[in-house]
Amino acid sequence: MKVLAFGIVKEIMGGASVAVDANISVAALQASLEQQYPRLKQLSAFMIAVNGEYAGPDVIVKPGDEVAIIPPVSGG
Amino acid sequence: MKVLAFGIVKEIMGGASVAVDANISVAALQASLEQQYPRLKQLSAFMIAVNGEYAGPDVIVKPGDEVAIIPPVSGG
Amino acid sequence: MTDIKISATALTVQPCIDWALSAKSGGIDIFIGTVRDMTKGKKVVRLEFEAYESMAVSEMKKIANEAMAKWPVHKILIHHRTGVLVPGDIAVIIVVAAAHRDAAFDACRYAIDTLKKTVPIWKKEVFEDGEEWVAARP
Amino acid sequence: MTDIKISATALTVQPCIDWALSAKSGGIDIFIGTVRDMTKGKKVVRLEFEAYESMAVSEMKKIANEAMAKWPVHKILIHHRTGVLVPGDIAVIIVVAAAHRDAAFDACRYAIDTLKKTVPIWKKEVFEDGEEWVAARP
Repeated sequence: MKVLAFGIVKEIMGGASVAVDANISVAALQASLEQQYPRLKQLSAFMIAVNGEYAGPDVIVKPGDEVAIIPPVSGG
Repeated sequence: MKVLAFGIVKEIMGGASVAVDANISVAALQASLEQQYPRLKQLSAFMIAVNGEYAGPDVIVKPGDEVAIIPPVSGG
Repeated sequence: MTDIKISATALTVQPCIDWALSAKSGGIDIFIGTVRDMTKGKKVVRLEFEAYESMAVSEMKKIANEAMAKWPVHKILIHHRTGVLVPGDIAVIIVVAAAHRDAAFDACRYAIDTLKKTVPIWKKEVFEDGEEWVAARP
Repeated sequence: MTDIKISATALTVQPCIDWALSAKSGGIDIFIGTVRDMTKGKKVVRLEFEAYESMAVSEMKKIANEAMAKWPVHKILIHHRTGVLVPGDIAVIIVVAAAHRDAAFDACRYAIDTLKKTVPIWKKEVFEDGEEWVAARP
């Protein structure tokens, strides 16, 4: 499945989306992304959104979900 | 000398200015006005301004001063 | 910089904002006070605002200067109407421009709160069945 | 009533105020956030705003609904820009209309404070000698 990337994460990953495994927890997804893209560890933090809502570490990411990586926001 | 009246005070006094004695304190002026216009006592309070500044009770009102009666303000 | 005005004619917001906007000020807070159609459950027909103009302007300048001393703000505008206003009309506009939003919010709120306490302006509420000078009686 | 928008074109203030004004609401508070020409002593050339649009709109709606639940306010508008902005351009407009001013001020400040924490919008500051995603690094 694909995850969407924005802002600095898009630059780190070199694109607006990357492919990852589904049926894993948000925490596992974060760990897997950090392994694949070590520069993510330099961020103050990054959250995962599932279907447009911030998702806690235990949420399971399923195929068909819209998953997004949310680096620290800075709107306003 | 004359004192200026605004808002409800203008209605109580029946005009925008009234004649009063000069060379008295603000406190004495307030007492004299209340005696002349007993309905002033029905207000929550009224202040005296001398030359465009709120004046304390001990300020002496001199001929030539611009003196105004300030009922409770309600702008905004 | 300050812009203080008592106006017997309609207040307009856009020129006030244009005056305040600049590339130095990242945060602008604006308060608009308008005439409500109801007060304490009674229908308002109109409001009549009266000011002791020279002193009102000087008290409004004091408020602007005090706010600029208390908070790091660049510009403060205070415009107040006099005369007869009907529900929906704008009675007061306050605009504060600052580098950052906290100072803009704090100074704007201070300005309207203080204006309501110290500036010699009075309003008479006219209802269908009577009228009343606001805040005059205990 | 709420009016939430992400816009790739210039934001204008007057239509937002026109939407909010009514004879029911005596107090309107407006916050305008603009692009400053300097940040931390460095000259800003431009800002680039990017949004996760569908989620940003839904988070902005949440903020408006939460504010309407917490304070007695009638209307909340939140408009946010995306794209390339230069110093002086408007990045965000928030308008809150309420019967009384305290609720308008509280809800407006809550809205901008919360927007900056939860809404998925990002800005990159571009200086003469480099660029930086704001808040990304510790």
